[in-house]
Amino acid sequence: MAKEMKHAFLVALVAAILLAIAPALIGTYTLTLLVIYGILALSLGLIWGFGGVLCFGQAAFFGLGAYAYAIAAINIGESTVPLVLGIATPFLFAAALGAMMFYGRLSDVYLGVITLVVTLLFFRFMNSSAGPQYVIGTARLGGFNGIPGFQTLNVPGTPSAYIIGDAYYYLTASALLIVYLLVRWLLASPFGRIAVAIRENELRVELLGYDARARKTLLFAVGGAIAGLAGTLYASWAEIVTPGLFSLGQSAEIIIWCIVGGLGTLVGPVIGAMLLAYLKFALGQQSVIDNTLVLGAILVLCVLLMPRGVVPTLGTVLNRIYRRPPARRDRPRPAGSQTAATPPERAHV
Amino acid sequence: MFSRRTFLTGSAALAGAGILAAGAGQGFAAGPIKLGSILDTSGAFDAYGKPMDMALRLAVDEINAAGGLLGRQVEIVAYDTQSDMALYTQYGQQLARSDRVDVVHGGILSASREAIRQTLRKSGVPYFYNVLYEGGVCDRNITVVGVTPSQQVEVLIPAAIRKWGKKIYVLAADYNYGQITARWIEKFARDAGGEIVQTDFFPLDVADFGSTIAKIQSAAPDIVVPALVGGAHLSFFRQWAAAGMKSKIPMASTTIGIGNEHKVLTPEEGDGILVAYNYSPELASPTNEAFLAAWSAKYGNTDAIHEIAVSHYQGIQVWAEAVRKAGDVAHDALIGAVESGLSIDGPGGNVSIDPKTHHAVLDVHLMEMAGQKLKVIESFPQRQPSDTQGVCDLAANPDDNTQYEIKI
Amino acid sequence: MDLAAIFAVEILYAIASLVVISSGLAVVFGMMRVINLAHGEFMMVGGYVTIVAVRSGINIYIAMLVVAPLVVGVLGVIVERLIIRRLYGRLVDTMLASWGLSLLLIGLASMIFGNTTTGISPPIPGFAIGRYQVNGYSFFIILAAIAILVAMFAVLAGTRAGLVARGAMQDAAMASALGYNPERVYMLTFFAGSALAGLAGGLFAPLLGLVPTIGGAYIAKAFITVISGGASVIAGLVSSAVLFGSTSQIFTLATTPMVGEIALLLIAVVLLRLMPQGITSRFFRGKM
Amino acid sequence: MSESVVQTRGLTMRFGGVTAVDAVDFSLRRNELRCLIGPNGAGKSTFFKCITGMLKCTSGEVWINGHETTNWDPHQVARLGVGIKTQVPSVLDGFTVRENVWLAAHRVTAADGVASRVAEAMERLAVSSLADSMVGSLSHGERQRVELSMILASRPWLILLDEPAAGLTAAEIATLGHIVTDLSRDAAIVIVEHDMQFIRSIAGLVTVFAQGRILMEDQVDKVMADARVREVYLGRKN
Repeated sequence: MAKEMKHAFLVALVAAILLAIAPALIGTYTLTLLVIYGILALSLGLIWGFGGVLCFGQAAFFGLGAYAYAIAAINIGESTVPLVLGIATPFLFAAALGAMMFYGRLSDVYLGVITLVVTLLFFRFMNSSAGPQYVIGTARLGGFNGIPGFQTLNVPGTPSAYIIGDAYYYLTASALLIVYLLVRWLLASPFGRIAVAIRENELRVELLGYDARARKTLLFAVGGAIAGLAGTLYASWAEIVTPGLFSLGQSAEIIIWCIVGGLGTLVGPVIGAMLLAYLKFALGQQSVIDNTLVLGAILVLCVLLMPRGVVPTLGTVLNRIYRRPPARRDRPRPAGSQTAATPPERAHV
Repeated sequence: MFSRRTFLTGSAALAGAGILAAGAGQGFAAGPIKLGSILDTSGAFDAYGKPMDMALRLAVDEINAAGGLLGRQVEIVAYDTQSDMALYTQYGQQLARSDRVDVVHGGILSASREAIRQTLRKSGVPYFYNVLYEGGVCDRNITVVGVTPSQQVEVLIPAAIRKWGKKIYVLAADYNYGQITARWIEKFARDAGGEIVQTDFFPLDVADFGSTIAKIQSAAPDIVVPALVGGAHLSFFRQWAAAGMKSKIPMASTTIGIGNEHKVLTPEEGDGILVAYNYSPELASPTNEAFLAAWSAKYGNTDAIHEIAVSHYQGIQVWAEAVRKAGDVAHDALIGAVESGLSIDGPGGNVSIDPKTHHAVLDVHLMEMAGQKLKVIESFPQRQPSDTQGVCDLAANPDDNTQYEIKI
Repeated sequence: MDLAAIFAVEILYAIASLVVISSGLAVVFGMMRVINLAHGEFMMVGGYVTIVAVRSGINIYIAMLVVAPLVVGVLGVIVERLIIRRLYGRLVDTMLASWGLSLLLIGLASMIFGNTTTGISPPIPGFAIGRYQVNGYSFFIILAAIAILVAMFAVLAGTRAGLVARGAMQDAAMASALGYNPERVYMLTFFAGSALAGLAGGLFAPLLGLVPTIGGAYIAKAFITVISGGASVIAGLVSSAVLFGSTSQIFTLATTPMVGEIALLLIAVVLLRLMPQGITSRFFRGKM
Repeated sequence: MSESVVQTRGLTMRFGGVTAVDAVDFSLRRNELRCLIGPNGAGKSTFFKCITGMLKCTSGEVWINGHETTNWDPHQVARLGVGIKTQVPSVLDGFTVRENVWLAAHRVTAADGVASRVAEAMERLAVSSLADSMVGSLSHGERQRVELSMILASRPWLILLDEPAAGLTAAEIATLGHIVTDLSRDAAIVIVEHDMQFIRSIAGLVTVFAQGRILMEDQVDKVMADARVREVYLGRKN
């Protein structure tokens, strides 16, 4: 366990150095968004890669965190409580949703559909909340318009001391590192080991007397809270929250980041998110080729050629180059492909 | 055509979304004046945005051809927000903080205006919103060169009631424009002795209006008033005609035609719809003829011209006039000029700025769609933005920063 | 009375449109256990094919009913050969790959047609039921839905090909031992599913207009309908289309389209929570 | 009665129209070693799953050590101190042997005692030499032993084993016999089994299932001599 944490601190140190020199190459305004997406990807990387729960609705927690923050910020003004609410609200919501699904023994595709439907529900509701009757405290939900003009993050206790620009970048970068270390610590703890064991063989873990449903629910809620943190940071960065945060496109992107970066690792999804988000941004600057097309092609190729993702594949290649035996333990598989991969008519192709 | 971000003048060789661009701007007196443009030139609202973008280029070309402003050329830094409201704040921040533009023209939907208005206000970049909208924005940093409800709805609804009857069914887009405009429609309908039998709101992606058409029939109104917005909502007019409703219940709309819908729909689908706007290409004035000729010269024909392309064009003229009058592009001088009683002669007639509200005083014409054209029935010269004047006085309250909404 | 009739037509239309939208996905999911998330984009392609064909002078019915299904069917076969074939048995991977495909198609369509709403006028005039007018095209969609269901039933139950297909899906080894090539069966099934998507896209193009991103609106509904229906292709499709179509339309008529849609989604959540394998897992076990 | 650690009353399990377990009354005494036998489809595995909570019975009651456990979940049953081995070895292929056994020991042991508990459990099942191998890379027999070692590490007083001898070589079965005998010193054991040789080797009381009911209950030799048993079971098998 100590060894794993030492490894984690090493990764965090390297990441910290990279994050510190990155502003020399890319503007901090853009970098901040990349880092926020990294945190978001980490949340799904945790519950999908380690918990085996493929959530099609991670955007719901992201959006919920952003809206909770924005609504609270308008009502309260000072940003500390809103920040806490931006994390706590999606945590509680994910816990409730997770309990509903896991205690109902839903799995695989059905879990995917429910999370997708819940995301759509949020999207539909938020999109149709333009009327003056949709008010929480003094905050109008605003429907399609979203909510602009709320208090962005400030130094705790001093509402006029906004954290913006470079300072905000370093704040989000630190948040990413802290979340990474916390998640690593969680995974190294007995709770994390049992969570991974549940992904490997839920029945066996239950037969040993662990309540898999409660544990999955808790892990799911932690994932929701991290996504909520990302949403909160996003809201403060964008200075507006819109129903688009709940869109299927947003959920899709998070899944793509994880797939491309590599499931079963934490660094993978973060790198996947930052690479692809930057790619999207860079593609947005040119007009030769549509960026949706490029993202789509990347996803198809990744599933076909590199189903484990960039980071694990790179790891294997490096290992081969240095002629070291693969040292990784618990090589994980995408959740669905082990549990859902046995249809009765499995094809011989 | 597919560009996400277009630099409209060749000299604008900025690389990478302003990441590398810094510093240039107000400090260099000899450098060009930077005009930030932020429009949906792709996506669901491109029918509005593309012609506005064309109008912007035309207006700036004309300004530069005439020697620029204050001896400086005008350079456009333009972003395509792809009909995505989240991109407005992002690009708005970029225009203000990285590109350091001297002015921002743009925003189409009221949602997009509200997304960037605060950012631009905080950054001290003057903002011109040149689109027909629901009225009520009271903010010294913004200048609105578009038609508001007291200019449009107050003309349109009483005319429709006189023509067809008292019972009105309202269909409105479900965001701030539709919500507030629906209330204005109700107010002006009541004032004219009419009655709203039902108001339905539709999110902007709703494209199936079958059940709505059934509901409208069950309510049996005398008039249907669609305040619908965007590409998806266009289906309503097709489905309405396909159900054979065209001949049964007449329509008066606050939005159709703004995006040249009358040219996309067939005459059978569009003819007879009553509208009221500031502009129709049919207007006979030397200024309009010159404008049509210049547009033709640049783009081949005048098909793309529509209401808000013209108001965008007029908005840029208003800004240019303010710069000339102020002798400076800086924020305070420019706003001072805006408040000094500006006036221009645009394709849609005389446009002057009301100093107390920063809203435009302009001509409005009651029109009917006929043969894919807007036929002027009656003209209402120099209407005041009285909806906003009733709640907003920037001379008395210069720090006001609210969008007032009508209460019913 | 007349009013009740037009409301009934609207409810039937809502059910029928769910059937039309979902049938292609239902065939592919029910027979092959493949969830094609590019289904909505296949419909979008069908729509564009229809509009392009109509604009180049082809009769609108031929464009909708023949050209669009054929073109999209062929597209489906290409996709099956290049992508889906490599991923059989890996449900989640197929979903992800087809999701990528859907993005790819959206991008392609944006580059070709621009990110702009286009449309054509419906070819059928409205007509009156008593004092009320009904969109004639709604009836056309209802008829099309019935025709699709009858055709699916006839093919699956009544033809040799259908029998072979069902056999191969149940036990590929058995089918190949009997001399049938399961690969060809998969290919043809995917062709059928894609052609149905193309047909659906063609049918809705005149009614709803088209943008490259329109598939997203379809896929969510189709996905929910098919998954909630459960394993049996026709019974599942019909039962969930009836449930979702009627409830959402009743709520729409009583309130607003948004409430209708939210009602649909809420029912889907409750349904899946209570019947996690879909409606037919409980009521139509072992039927088609 | 008080001696019964496992008891079922009228336990019934129906799948659609098929009654797999039909009103079974069953009772097991503390520290008893019991084998459940019967031909394929006799209902013994279904009965086993109803007791462990892996299936929810249609009607009837299950009592374990004074708790009514009818329709409990497997983890709740396990928490009573019941070790369960499923028909197919249920182990964590992506984990090492040590990690597998750690999982079992962690729940029932204070942090400082886990390591020694794990070592002891691996030692008794002779898998210590494999401690750092991935379970996925082991042979079938080794995986069976890993699973038994997990059960041992959770220190149960009642062990339920579903076909532990399936797929093992003769030598492995012999070893398994010793292991079971060893385990039975501290715990009551129920074994569902096909293999008569194996059952003979561990002796004990035998319950014979046929068509969802208990046909008879007796010592292994008497059962094997019984004509009815021969008819339903041995007669067909051999």
